[in-house]
Amino acid sequence: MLSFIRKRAIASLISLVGLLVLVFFLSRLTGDPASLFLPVEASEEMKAQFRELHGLNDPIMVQFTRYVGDVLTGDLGQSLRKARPALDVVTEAFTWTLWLASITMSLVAGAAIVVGSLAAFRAGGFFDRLSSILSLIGASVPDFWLAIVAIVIFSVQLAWLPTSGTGTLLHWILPICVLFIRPFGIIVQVVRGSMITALSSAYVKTARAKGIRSGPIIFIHALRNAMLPVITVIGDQAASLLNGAVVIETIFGFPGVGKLMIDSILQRDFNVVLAAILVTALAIFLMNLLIDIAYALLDPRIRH
Amino acid sequence: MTAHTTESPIAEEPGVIRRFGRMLLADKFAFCAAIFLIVMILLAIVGPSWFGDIAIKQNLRGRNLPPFDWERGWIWWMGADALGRPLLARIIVATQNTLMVAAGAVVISAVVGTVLGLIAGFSSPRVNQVIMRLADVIMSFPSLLIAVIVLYLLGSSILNLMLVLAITRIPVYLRTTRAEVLEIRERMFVQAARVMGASSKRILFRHILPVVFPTLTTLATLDFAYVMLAESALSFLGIGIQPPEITWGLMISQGRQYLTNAWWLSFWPGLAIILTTMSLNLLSNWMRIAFDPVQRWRLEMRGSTNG
Amino acid sequence: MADHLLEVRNLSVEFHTAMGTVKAVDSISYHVDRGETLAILGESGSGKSVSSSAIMNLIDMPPGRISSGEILLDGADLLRMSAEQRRQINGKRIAMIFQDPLSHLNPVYTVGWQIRETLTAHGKSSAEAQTEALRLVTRVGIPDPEHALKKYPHQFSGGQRQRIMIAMALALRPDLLIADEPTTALDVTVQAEVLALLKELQRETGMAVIIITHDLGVVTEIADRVVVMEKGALVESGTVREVYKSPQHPYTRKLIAAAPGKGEMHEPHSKGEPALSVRDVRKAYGGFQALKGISFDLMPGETLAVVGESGSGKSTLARILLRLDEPDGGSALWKGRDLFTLAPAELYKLRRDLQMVFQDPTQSLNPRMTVYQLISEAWVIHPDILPRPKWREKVAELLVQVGLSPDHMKRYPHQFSGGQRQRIAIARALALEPQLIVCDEAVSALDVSIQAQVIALLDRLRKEMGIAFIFIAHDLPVVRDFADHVMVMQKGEVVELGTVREVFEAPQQEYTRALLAASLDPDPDVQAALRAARMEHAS
Amino acid sequence: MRKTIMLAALILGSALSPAYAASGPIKIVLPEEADLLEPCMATRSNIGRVIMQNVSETLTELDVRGDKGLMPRLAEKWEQKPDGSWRFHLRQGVTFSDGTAFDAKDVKYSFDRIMSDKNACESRRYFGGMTVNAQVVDDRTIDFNVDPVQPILPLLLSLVTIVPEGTPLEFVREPVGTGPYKLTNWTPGQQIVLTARDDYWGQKPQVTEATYLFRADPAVRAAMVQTGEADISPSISQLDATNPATDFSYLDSETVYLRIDHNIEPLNDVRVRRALNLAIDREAFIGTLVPDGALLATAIVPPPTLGWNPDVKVFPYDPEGAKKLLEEAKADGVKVETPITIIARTANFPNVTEIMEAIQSQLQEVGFKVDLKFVEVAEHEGYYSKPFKEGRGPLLVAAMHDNSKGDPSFSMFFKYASEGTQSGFSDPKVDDLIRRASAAVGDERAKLWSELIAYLHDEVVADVLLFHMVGFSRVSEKLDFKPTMATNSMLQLSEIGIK
Repeated sequence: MLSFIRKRAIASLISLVGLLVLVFFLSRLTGDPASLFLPVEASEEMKAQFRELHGLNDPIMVQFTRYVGDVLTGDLGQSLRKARPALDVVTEAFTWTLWLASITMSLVAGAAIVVGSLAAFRAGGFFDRLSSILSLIGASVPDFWLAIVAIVIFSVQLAWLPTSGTGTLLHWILPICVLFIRPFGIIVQVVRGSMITALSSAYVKTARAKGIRSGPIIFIHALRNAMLPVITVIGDQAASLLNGAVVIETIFGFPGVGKLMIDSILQRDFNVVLAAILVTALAIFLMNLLIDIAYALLDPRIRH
Repeated sequence: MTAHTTESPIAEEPGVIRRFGRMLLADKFAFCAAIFLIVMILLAIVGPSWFGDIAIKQNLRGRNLPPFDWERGWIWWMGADALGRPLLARIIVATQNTLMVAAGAVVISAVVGTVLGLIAGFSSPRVNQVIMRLADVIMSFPSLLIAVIVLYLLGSSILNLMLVLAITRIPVYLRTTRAEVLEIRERMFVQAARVMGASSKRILFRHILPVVFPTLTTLATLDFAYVMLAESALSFLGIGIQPPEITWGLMISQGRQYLTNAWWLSFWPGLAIILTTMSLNLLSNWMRIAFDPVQRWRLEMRGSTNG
Repeated sequence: MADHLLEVRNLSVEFHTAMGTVKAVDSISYHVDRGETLAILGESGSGKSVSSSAIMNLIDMPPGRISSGEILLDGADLLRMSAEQRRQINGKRIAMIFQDPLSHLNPVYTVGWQIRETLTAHGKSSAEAQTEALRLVTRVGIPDPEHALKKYPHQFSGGQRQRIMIAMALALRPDLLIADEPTTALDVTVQAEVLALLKELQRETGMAVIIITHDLGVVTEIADRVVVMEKGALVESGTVREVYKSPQHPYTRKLIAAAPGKGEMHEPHSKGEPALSVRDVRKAYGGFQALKGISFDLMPGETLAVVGESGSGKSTLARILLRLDEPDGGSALWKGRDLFTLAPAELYKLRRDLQMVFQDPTQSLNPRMTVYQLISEAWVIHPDILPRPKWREKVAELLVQVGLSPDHMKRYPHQFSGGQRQRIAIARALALEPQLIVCDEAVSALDVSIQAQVIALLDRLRKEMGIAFIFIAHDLPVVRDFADHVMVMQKGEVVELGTVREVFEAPQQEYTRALLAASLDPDPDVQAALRAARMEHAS
Repeated sequence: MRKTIMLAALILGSALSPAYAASGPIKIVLPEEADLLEPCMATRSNIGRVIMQNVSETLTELDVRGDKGLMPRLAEKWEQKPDGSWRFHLRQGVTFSDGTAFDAKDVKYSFDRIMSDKNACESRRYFGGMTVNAQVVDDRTIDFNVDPVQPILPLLLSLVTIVPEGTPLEFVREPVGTGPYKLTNWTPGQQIVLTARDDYWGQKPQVTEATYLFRADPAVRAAMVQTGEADISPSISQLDATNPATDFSYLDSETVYLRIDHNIEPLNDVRVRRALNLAIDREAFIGTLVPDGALLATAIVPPPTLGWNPDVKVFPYDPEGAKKLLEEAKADGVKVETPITIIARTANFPNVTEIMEAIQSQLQEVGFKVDLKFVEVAEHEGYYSKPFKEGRGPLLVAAMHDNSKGDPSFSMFFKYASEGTQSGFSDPKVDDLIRRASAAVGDERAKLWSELIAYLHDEVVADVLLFHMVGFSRVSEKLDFKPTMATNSMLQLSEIGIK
């Protein structure tokens, strides 16, 4: 297991370094942060001075060597716009994203597993058809549209929930619900497919011959076997949530890493972009590791 | 026994098109889906030339005209947008761009991803490693950053947007294909082909690819919806396709602000996306059966009892 | 008649498929009493497993439907009971074991958990279940039972897994055990052990056993009575001896006649240069020595049978000879050239000479290609063999040669039966006009009657075209009528190598003798003798 | 014109303070969070709206509600000395929120700080081309020597926020100022809280605490005031402004125009530029894509600005005239068929896409070939400001310019002088007028600006001026607050009354 983790860590490190190098150079091709930070009327001298302050006047290779040196000493640089360490900015936002992603994914996984399993148990039945049509529609609706409709209905018309923000637990309900829909639709389908295979497998036949009840057959015998592909998809979906839910964060005023990322990209706040990529990529790496461990826990054949 | 006599029974069999047509008739849902998609494709081809002018004809005094006003011409039945342009015409005209962007992005990412996946699954561990790391990099590259970089460096155009959406989706196909190849290459019929002396290329494209293909088609149809929505989200964030070009995604994004007072602005294009997505899904389910010789009888039987 | 433990009366089961309604079993009746073993004999597609599925309530409805009949357990009709009542009978009064215990045991739970579950599902406390599970595992002869309970199915050998299945089935001392092809995937020596265990346990508990099998040998070995099924109908029933000695139905007669190992043995007399000369082939996978130095010669036009149980390295040998795997050492001279050192381009040319037929034709034929495409692919790869216009003609010719019809060429593999598919695979191998065909368990997956036909076909090809064969099998009787030489392998080594008569009539090695004794003969008298030999062997 | 009068009446009306007032905390929802709360960046709207005159004060203050012009704030009075330098007399008894007392040294320090090369203070841009030398006379008096003489220095000083001496030269995130409020909480991404100071020198405001929230979506901002989650949303969408009791429109000092690049054929021909102007039906936009209350622009600065010229008339909608001009130009060999590209910025202002699409179609009506291209902010900046790209085609850059400062000098140089960073042309007479007007005072100054505005509009046809925009704000009914032209860049909490 340890050597496996090490192998994975090295592979991820290679990807991460490649990613950061690529982002470093490509992002610097996309325009000058000085003219975005300063008003359009700012003189060329002011812009030059801004660039000087942030070392953007140096040749790109010099900037790169300096950045690599700083990163190796644990310094991810200052945000060009916020006058504070980029890493602080990112970890702050990422904490929110992490919470949002983990709560949403737990709910999605739980609900999708139950619904998908039941749909598979009576494949072709009414519940199965209903759930697949609804999940398909859910997956085809733009999320920003859904978010605004949800606010109009639940906050403005019914006044049940706050429109946006982060103050209380109630504030989390709408963003989570809107965020829930698309991964749910995808995972339900995977659970369903995987469960149909598992339920028609030989060991389920054995269990029926042993006189085991339907409940345990579905949720103990079949489900654990069906979980491997499901976990892979959950991982993929969780990874995309960890990258931030830009649209949801924008509409609900949720201070997550997605909005931070898009703002930093549009404002060319390079250090924040790099730090955000670093933090999210690390988180995704850790999550993939967790998924591999989950594989091993679920399936003894992988363990041995 | 001559070539002639062995050829003759083939002529009796119905042609490929008729066979598939019959199989399509056998599945009512798939049939409707196919009709819908064919109509969409026709609209995509002729739409801009037939309705291009009326779709951009503005009438600031007839803004946000509500739908279902049967008094006016049929082109107004879906109402009008914020510049008083008929929504029906705009949806028809937008079909071309929408389908082109989505299809283009899906095709590019599917082809590139599949080829890379085939290579990764079938070549040396070193090449495999390089390709997989590349996939990781693309995977964790923020798609919005890709969008900004490509659109900034290459300029905003339909083609570049296609490129942006395609790049972000490559790893999906790559990883799926690779995983399948790793499994299929161990199957007996691949071994059998190797015993006959088949080249790697032949094994990949003649034996492995056809088996992976159904999975890829399913993936591609699902992606089609994903790409249309991603394109819409890019428009929402202001870096997607830009007016005067139109797509359904852009129409939803533009209609968003009128949600409370003119819902139809974003509803119709949304409906178009949902219907297209569902049709593609139904059709891909059908295709999975129709292109699999082992399953095909299900449709052929139903077809013959119906006909 | 209420005194029978279980009685099946006029049972008919239909399946709704898109091709219409198919009667899987049509009005069959049989019964079994306590302490008795009933065998249901039939080939694939005969519907022999359907009635037992009906007994266990394992038929999915839809698409299945029990259209008529009753299943009486101690006089009570199972088909009229509620689902819950039937659930309580399953496992408790009627238990079942299956072919392929690996897939029938849940891979993600320990075997201890799975045995305990049977007990707790029917009301035992978990402490009781724990001691009982330990006792059962000990009883069926699993070494280190304490530890074994904590292990997972994949950590056991095939025979041990079937023993665990048996332990699990017998946990609640059922009145009836249904064994569906319990030994089919097992090595012959293991098969004998498992059958012996079943018999012992039956004596201990007095349960009734229904054994479902395609193998007349198994019937003879274990059953008291037998019913024979063909295409959903019950065609013959009686005691084992009656049925074997005086079969009434032509189908039964055909089955008995098809049993291998009854014809003339070959007398090889070819002298001269060997076509293939294999020396000291070695192969290791990690630390596992799959082949520990194999050497043999093969004369042109002769058949070498390679026999061994799983893990003997026989399939590895086949793969290495065809360069599907690379050897670690040794040489294989084909017409004076070492197969192992050929460059890819030369290897490509040599592929024409050496072909292979795989065990499972379902797997080895690409399901998405038509028969025509499958066979003509050989000429796509080797374009100099045959010009394209002649392909169709030649495919038709090959199909006729292997006993199929030319208009089959437009079909896909799934539209054929197992035996026909293997014929297609053989036709494909012939398309390259090879001089050596390696058959890796090429008939093992086939029904007995089909086995005989395919072997006859291969024998004919050998005679007509002078093709040499390396024929790999896990069972000795199969190769008896076909091979010139026999090579017995065990754990990567050659145990015995000799002419077919030498090996069968005067086996030199202990292992060879054990293998011969373990194979089951359909003749009750022969079988009794073999059983005696086995006993002697064991003691 | 009538609209202007109505607006003025509105402004006057709101200036009357209520007889009785409660006090309490309020919540304000803004579209965009401040990156930092640096006082010397307070002229940037997302920062200024929070801290300008709330936390950080200036020496002078422009009256945006009435017509009192420049009012004293931290300076009690000021005068221009004969040599052209300015002397400011500072208020006494003022303390910073960190407890230190305010004196002339703080003013000098604040001024030197924005000129420092250790930071990129935005307010420095107002002093481009001048040498300013601040001299402390005594604790409550400071002199500014400016070269060349700067007649509007007191106005410029309404843009310089005062920080205590010793504030780091680098950007700070926690501003210390003399204003009625101090920063008590800033949770990035969520909220900023300002609390009223007990030791403020001036009148104690009714709002005791202000919490700033940030939501990007205008519909959400409007909904928040409706549901009571916020009390003021200074900018909501015109579409959401449906409740007359809470929703107000206000002229917001933003001017939308198409900057013409005169250097490229066919835009170098004045007839073509005039045709562009005649082809657009500006009136049709009002009340449709542009809210009622918006004004048709004849200058880049809105009406209350010094020197705004009422005699300059909006171009009529005259497609025939435009066609004729184009034909004339074409007859003279001008390549009028060259495709012209409109560059616009996504989400620059409400309905920007629709407005630009409409303009494109109106221009095409009269025979122009027009492409429309939307770009994001960084790319837009590349088109808008010099240096312009070589090899570009004829471009119209749609842009929005904000001048709520009462004097055209903040606009004219940048947009029209030969050296202006966003200037699309070079005209010696324009340069001369700008130079003279900048140096002039009083009526002379107003007259020169008026002359320039008329010349630019009628003779040069410098650009396609479109609208002075109005914004919409939603204010809870329990508050007494009317937004002003300056609300976009500054939101003084002390002007908010609680009913």
